Amino acid sequence: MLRKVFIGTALLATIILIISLIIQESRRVGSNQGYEPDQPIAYSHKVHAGDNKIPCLYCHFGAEQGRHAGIPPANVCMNCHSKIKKDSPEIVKLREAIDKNQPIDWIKVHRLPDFAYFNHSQHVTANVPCQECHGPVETMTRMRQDQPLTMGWCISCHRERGIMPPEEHQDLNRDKTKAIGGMDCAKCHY
Amino acid sequence: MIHPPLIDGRPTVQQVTKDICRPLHARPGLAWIAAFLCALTALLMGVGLVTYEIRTGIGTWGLNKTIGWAFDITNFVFWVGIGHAGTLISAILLLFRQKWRTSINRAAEAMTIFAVLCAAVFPVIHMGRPWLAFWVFPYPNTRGPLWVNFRSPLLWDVFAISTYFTISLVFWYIGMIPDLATFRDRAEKKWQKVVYGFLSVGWNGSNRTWSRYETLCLILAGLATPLVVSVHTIVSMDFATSVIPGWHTTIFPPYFVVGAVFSGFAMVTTLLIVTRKVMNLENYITMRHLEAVAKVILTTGSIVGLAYLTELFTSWYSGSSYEQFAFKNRIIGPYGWTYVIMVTCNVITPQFLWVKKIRTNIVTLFIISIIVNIGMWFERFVIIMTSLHRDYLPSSWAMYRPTFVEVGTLIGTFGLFFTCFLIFARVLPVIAMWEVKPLAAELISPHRESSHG
Amino acid sequence: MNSDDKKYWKGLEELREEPQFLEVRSKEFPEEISQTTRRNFLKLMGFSFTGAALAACARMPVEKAIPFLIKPEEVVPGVANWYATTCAGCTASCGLLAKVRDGRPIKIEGNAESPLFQGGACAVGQATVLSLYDDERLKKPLWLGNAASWEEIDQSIGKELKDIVNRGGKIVILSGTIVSPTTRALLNEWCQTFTNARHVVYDAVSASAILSANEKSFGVKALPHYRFDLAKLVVGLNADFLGTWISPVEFTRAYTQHRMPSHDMTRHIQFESGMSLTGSNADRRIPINPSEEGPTALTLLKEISNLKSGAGSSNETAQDLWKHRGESLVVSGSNHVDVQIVVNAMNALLGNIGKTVDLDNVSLQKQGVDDEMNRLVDEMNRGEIQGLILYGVNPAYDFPDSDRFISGLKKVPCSVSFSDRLDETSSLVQAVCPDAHFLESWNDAEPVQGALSLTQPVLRPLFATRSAQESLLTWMGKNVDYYTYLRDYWREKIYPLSTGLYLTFDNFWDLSVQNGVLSLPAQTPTERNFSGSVPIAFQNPPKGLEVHLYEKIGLRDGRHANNPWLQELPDPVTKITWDNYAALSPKTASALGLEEGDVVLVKNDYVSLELPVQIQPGQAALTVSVALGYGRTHCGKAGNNVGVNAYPLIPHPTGFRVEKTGRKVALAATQTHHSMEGRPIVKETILAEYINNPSAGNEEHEKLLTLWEEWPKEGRAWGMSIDLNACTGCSACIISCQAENNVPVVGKDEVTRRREMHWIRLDRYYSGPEENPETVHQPMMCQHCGNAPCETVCPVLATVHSTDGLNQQVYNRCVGTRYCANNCPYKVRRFNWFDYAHNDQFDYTMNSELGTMVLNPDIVVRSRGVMEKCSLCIQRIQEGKLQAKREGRPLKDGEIRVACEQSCPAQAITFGDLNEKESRVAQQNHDGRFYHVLEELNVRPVVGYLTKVRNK
Amino acid sequence: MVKNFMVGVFSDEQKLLKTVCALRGVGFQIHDVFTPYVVHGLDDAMGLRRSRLGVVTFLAGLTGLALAMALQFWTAVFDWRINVGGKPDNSTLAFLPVAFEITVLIGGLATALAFFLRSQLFPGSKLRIFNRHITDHLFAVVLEIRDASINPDKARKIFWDMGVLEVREESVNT
Repeated sequence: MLRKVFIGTALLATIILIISLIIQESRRVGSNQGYEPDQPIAYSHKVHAGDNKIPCLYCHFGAEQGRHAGIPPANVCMNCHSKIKKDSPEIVKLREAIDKNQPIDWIKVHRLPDFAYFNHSQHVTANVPCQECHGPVETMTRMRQDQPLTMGWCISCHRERGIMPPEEHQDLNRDKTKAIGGMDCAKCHY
Repeated sequence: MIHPPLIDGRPTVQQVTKDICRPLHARPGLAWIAAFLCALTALLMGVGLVTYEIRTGIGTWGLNKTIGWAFDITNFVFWVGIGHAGTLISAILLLFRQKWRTSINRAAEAMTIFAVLCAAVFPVIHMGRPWLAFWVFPYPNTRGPLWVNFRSPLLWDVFAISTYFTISLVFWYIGMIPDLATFRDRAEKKWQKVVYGFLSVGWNGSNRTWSRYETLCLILAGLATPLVVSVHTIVSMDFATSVIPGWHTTIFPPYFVVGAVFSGFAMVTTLLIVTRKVMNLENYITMRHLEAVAKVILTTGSIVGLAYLTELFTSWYSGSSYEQFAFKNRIIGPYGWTYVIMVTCNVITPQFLWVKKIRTNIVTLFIISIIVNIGMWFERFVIIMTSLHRDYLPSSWAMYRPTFVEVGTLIGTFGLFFTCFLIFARVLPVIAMWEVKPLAAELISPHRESSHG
Repeated sequence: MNSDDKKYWKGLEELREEPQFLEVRSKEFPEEISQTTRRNFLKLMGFSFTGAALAACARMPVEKAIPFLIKPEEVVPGVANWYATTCAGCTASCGLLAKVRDGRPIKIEGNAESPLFQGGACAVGQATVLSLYDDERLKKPLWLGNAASWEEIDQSIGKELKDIVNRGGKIVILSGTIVSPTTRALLNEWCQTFTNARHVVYDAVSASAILSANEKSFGVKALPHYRFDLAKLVVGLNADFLGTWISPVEFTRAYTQHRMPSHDMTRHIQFESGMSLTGSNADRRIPINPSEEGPTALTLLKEISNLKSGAGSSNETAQDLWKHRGESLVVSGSNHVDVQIVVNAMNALLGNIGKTVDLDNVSLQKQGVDDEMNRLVDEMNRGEIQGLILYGVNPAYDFPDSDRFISGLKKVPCSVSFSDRLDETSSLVQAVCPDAHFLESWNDAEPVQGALSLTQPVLRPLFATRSAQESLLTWMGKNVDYYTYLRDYWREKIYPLSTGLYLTFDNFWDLSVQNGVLSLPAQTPTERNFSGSVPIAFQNPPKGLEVHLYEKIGLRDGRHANNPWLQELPDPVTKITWDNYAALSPKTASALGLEEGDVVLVKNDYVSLELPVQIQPGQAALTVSVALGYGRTHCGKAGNNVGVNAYPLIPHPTGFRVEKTGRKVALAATQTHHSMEGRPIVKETILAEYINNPSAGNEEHEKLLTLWEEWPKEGRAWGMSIDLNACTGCSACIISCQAENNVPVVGKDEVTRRREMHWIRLDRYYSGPEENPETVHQPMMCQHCGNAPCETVCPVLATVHSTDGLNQQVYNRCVGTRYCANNCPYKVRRFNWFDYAHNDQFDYTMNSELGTMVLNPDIVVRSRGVMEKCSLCIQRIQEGKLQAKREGRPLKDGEIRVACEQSCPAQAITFGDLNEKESRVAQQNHDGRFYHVLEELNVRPVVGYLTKVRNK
Repeated sequence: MVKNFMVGVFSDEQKLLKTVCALRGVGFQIHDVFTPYVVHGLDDAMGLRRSRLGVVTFLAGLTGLALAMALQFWTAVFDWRINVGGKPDNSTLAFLPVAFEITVLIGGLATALAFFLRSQLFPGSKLRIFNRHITDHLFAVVLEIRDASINPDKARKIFWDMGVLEVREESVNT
C-alpha cells in the first residue's frame, strides 16, 4: 500500500513537473531574450550611456521622430570621435569603414516580427523610458536583448500601465489610454 | 411475438469463437486483397493531393470569394454523419436493450471511428494554414496569453469532434477487450501474442470485472447517446448560427441528427452486406439484422423528407425575401439538379423499403443504401454550397465548380475509410463475440432463462 | 552632404535585412524564418537595389526637391514625405502628391491645392506609381537594338542629325500632345535649330474634329475648356467625360459639385451607343447608333431654333436645353467635324459660348490633328522624311493603318524613340533613348490656359534613363540641363504673369514647386458668334452593324497596358478585367444566337477581329462596342496579347457582320449578376420626391432590438458614409486602395475564378428594361459591423472588434477557415488562395525586386492562407492619431483621410468620428438619405450610404 | 506470498450458476468466477455489490463542467476581455456546447480510467489467467484456499456433483 502511495505520488509529481515545464517553455517560444551577439565594432553602451551619460536620443534620434530608432550613422560617431580617442583600434575600424565607403555590418539585437508594427516615437512621446524595453543599456558593455519582446510581454505593459499619463493631456480625453495605447489588435497588427 | 433467430446456422459457442477468430489463422482472401489494394490506392492518391493542396494553397480547390466552403465541409459533415450510426447502434440500442445490435455493433462502431477520422481530416486541411491548426486549442501561450473564441461554432466543433472521437474510441476499445483476450488466447504467431496481449490488458474473464464492465458499458452508452446528438447539433450550428439565408435555420439541429442517422445506417448497410460476404459471416449478420437496419433507414428517410418540407414551409412563412429566394434558388436555380438528386435519393428511394421483398433482398437493399449515401452527400452540398453561392448581395453571386483536387480528396477519404475498415476486418474481432455467444448458447439450449445481450 | 553620408544612412539598421543576411539569421532563430520574410524584407529589398538604393537613402531624395508642406532636414527612416508633382498618365495633367517613403515613391494622390482637380486622382494616375517600377522599362539606351552608353548614343545621333541637316532632309518630331509649355518652347527652339525640322502632334484617340469644328464655327482652332461646374443641364453625345474624355477627373469634380440633390441639381442627358460610365450616371440615357450622332444633334438644333423662334417643340431634351440656355452644355465625343459643328451651333444658340464653353482659356490637351499625321505618314512612305523622333507615341500600335506607318518608318534613315520600353514602334527604330518616368524628372504642364502645374522628381532615375527634354537639349548642342531650362522659362515667361506676392523669383519658384500648381489670372470668357455652316443632313450608314470604339477607364489608349493594376481594374460598367470584347445588346445577341463568352468574328469588307461577346444591357441596337487599347504585343509581360487591337477599325466603323467561331471563352468578370433582385441594396428616389421628403426612397427602416447590453462607444467611433449620388463609379478608389494596402494582382485566370483581391469593389446594378436600363454604382467594402457576424465565428479570435469601432483582421493570427467570409453578408472578405508574393505563378507586381518597391512598408504583405479585408486604412488612423498625440492636440475632423476617400474625384466618401457631433460623417448619419445596407440583419455597420437621387 | 486456489471448470452456464449458489450456500467464499461472456444472474449468485463507477462519472463530469465553464468565463471576462461581434463578454449560452463536451469527455475518460484501475487492467497486468478457454467457451469457479477452515474435499465434492469438467488446485506466487 505504501508502495502504491509512493508510486502514485511520484507519478503525480512527474505529471505536474512536465506540465509546468511545458508552460514555462511555451512562454519562451519565439523569444530571443538574452541574445547578445558580437558586433563588428566593440561599441560599449556602458561607456557612452553609462559612464559618459550621453542621452539615448542623441544617437538614436530616429526614435523621437519615427518608427525606427535606428543605429546612428557613422558620422554621428565621428562628431565626437574625430577628436576623442582617435587611435583606439575600434575607432580606427570605424574610420576605415568611412574611408572605404563600406557600411558597418551591425548585428541587429532587438527584432520584432514584421507583422507587429512598433513605432518608437509613439512610445517616446508617451514618456516610456528606453530602459523599460531595452533593459539597463547603460550597464551593458555589449548590447543584449534584456526583455522577451513577446506579444505577451507587450500586452502586460499595455494592460498595467496608464499608457499616457492623463494629467498631461486633459484635453485629449478621448484619445487617451484606451484609444491610443490600449489592447486593440490593430494597434500593432495591420 | 416470436422472432426468428438473430443468427443462423445454430453455431455452438465454440463455433462462434472459431468463426470470428478465423482471420487470425487464415490468409486474406482474394476479395479482401483486391479491395484493400483499391482502397490503398485511393488513400495514397488522397494523400498526394492533400500534400499538393497544402504546399500550393487552397486555391487548388474551386472555391472563391463568395463560396468559401464547398467540397471540404460537405465531406466533413457527410463523414461525421456516417459516424453517427455506429454510436447509435452501439449506445442507444444498448440502452434500449435491442438484441439485434449485437452482431453488428462492433463493425458499426469501427465505422464510426474511421468515419470521424475521415471527417476530422477536412477541418484541418480546409484551413489556409493547417500547420497552425493547434491554435484552435486554448493553451497558455506567449501572446498574452491570447485564448480562443468560445463563441465560434467552429470551436464548438473542435471540442465536439475531438470528444466524440475520443469517447467513441474508448467505447469501441473497451467493448473489444474481452474479444481481444479471446484473440490473445487463440494467437499462434509471436506478434499476435504480443499485440493482443498488450491490447487485452490482462483480461481474464473475471466476473467481478464483468460486473463492473457492464456498468461501464452502460455509463459510456449513456454518455455517448447525448454526445452523438450534440455532435451533429453542433455541426449543424456551424450553419444555423450564421446569417446566411439557407443556413440560418432553427430546424437544423434535429434535421442534421436525423440525417446523420439516416446516412449512417445506409453506410452500415453497405458495409455489412460487403463484410458478411467477404468475411463469410452470413450466419452472424443475417437478414434479420439487415431488415432492422432497413426499417431505420425508412423511418429516418421519411423524417428527413418531412424536414425538407418543413424547411420550405418555414422559408415561405418567414416572409423574408432572402430566405424565400434561397430556397427558390435551391430548387430552380443553377444548382437545382443537386436538389433533385437530393430529394430523389433521400426521400423517394427509401420509400421502396415499405415493400418487404425489397427490404429483405440483399441486392436491392445494397443499391438503396448506396443511393442514400449519394443523396446524403448531396444534401450537405446543397445546404452548404447553394446557400453560399447566392446570398444577400447579387453583386457577389458566383458559381462553383470542383477541381480534380477536391474530387480526388473525397475519393482519398473513401480510401482512408476502407483501408482502415479492411485492416480492422483482418486484425480485430469484427463481431462482438462476447455479445453473440449468449445468443448462440440460447439457441442451443432454448429452454433456459434468456440472458440479456 | 556627400554621397558617403547617404551610404551610412543605408547601412544602419536597414541593411541588416538583406536576403543573404536573413539566411544567416534564420539559422540562429529558425522559428522566425517565415516571419522575417514579409514586410521588412520586401520593404528593404529596395535598399539593396542598384541605383535606387543610393538615392533612396539620401537625406533628401533628390538634391533640388522641395518637399510639400513639411520641410525635413533629412529623410527619417520610416517617415513619409509628400512631394507635389504632376501626372503624366494622360494629358489631363492632374496635380498630384507623391508619398515618398525611405526614398521610394509608394503612393500617388491628388493634390488638393489644384484648382482644377481639387485632390481627386483617377485610377490611371494613381497606378502610374506602379509603372515606375515596371521591369520592362529599358535600363539603358539602345542603338540598333544593342545597349549603348549615352555618350555613344549622343554621338551617333548627333552625327546623323548633322548629316540630315547637311543633306537638307526633313526631320520630324512626332509626339503626343505636349501639355508642358516649357517642352513646347524647347521643341520650337529645337525645330528652329535644325532647318527643315517640324513638330507633328499625334493623338491615338484625338479630338481633331473639335479643333477643326471650332475653327470653322468660331475661328478658334482650339479645344474649349468645358465648364461642367457652371452647367445646370449637361447633354452628352457619346462623350464619356466622367470616364475617359479629355479630363475626366476635372470633369467629375465639376460635374458632381451640383449633383447634390437640391432645387438646382444639375440634370444630365446622355445619348450614347455603348453603356459608358458617363451614360450610367445620366438621369436620362438614350441609346443611339454612332451614325445617329449627327442626326440627333441636328434634330435637337432644329427643335431649339424652333423654340427660339417661338414655334415650340415637343422634344423634351430641346425644351430642357432651352429652359437652361446659358447654363447648359452640349458635348460630343464624336470625331466627325460636321457633328461637332452642329454641337457648336447648338451651344452658340443656347448662349453657352463664353459661359459653359470657354474659348478664351482653352484646354491645351488633345492637340493632335489627324490630317497632319496622315500627311506625315504619306511623306514617310514617299521617303521624304530623313529623321523621325518619336516622343510619347506608339503609332506602330495605335495608328489605324499601322502597316502603312511601319512601311514608312522603314524608309526613314534616322529614327529615334524616347519610349521607355521596346514597344511596337520603338522596336523598329534605330535608337531608343528611354525617357525617364515623370516621377524621376522635371517638367511642367498647362492643361488649361493659366492653370499651371509643376512636375518634380521624387527620386533619382532608377535606371540609366534620361528625360526626353534633356536628350533634345543635348542634341541641339545646348549645354544646360532641363531643370535650368525649365526654371529659366518660368523666370521669363511665367513669373511676370503671376499675380501673387513674391519677394523674388526664387521665392516664387520654391512656393510653386512646393504647391505643385500655380494659377495665372484667367481671361474673362467672351461669347462668340457662330459663323460655321450647319450641314443639312447626314449620310445614312451602309447596312450592317456599326462599331462603336471607346477607351476603357483603366487602359485608356493602351499606353498603360503593362500596368497590372489597371489590367485588373474591373471596367466600371461591365466589371470585366484583363480583356476587351464585343459588346452587343441583349436583343441583337439573341437574334444572332450568341451568348456571353462566344468568340465571334466581327468583320466588314476591310477588317476583321476575333472577339468574345459580352452582352451589354443598354447597348444601342445594331452596334458593337469594342474597347481600344488592347492587343498590345510589345508592352511587357502583363499586357502582351491581352485582348485585341481595335485601332484598325477606326477608319471603317460601319457595315459589320458578326460570325460565330464556335469557340467560347470565360470573361474575367468580377460581377456576373446584374440585378438587385428587388432588394433594397441601393436605395434611390427622384428629385421631385426628394424635395418633398428628404427621406424619399429611404422611409423604411427596421426597428432594431438587441438582446444584450451593447459595448460602450467611449473613445473614437470611426465611421464612413458614401454618397451614392456623388459616386460615379470611376473606380479610382479601387486603385488607391490597392496601392495603399498592398493588394495583390491575381491575373485573369484567378479573376475568372472570382478570386480578385480588391478590398473595395464597385457593385453595379441595372434596373428597368434591358434595352436601356438604369444603372447604379455602389462602392462596397468591409462595413465594420458593430455586431459583426464574421467575428463571432472565428475560432481563433483573428477578427475582433476594436474599441474605436473597427472590425480588425489580424493576419498573423488567422488560420484560414474562411468561416468569416462565408458569414459575411456583404462578401467583402478576401482570402489568399495562393502566395501572391514571390510566386512565379503570379508574375505581376510582387515577384521581382523592382515590383516590390511599390509596397507600403507599413502594411504586411499577407501570406498564403489568411483572410484579409478593408481595415478602413488603420495605418492612416494610427498615423493621424500619433501625429496629434505628438503635437499634444486633439484630432480634427477630416485630418485622417482614408485612401479611397482621399482619391475620390467626386468626393463621395467621407470618413470620420461618429462620436464627434460636428464631424461630417456624424452629420451625414442624420441625413434623411442615410441608410445602412442590409440594415434588417442588425449587424449595425458603421459604413452607411446616402440614397441616390435621380433628376428626372 | 503463495496463494492456493481450487479451480472448477464448467462448459455450461446453468451448471456454473448452480455450483456458485451451492458453494456459497455452504459458506465457501468464492474467490472469483471466470466466464467468456456475461452470465445472467451470476452477480447475484456471487453476491456482488453494484459497481459505483457511476459516482466516478458524476463527479468527474461535474469537475469537467466546472472546469470548462470556469476556463471560458475566466478567459472571456477576466483575462482578456474582447469585443467579439458585439456579443457580451460573458456569453454563457455560447459557452454551453464546449462545457457539455468537456463534461462528457472528462466523465467518460475518468470512468474508463477508474474501471481499469479498479480492475487492475493495464498492459502487462499480472492477472492470473486460469484457463485459456475461458475466453472461448468454458467457465471456471475459483475458490481461494486461504486457511484450514476451507475443506478442499468438500468443495471438490460439490464441484463433481454439479457436473464439473475438471477440478484442480493451483498455487500461485504473487
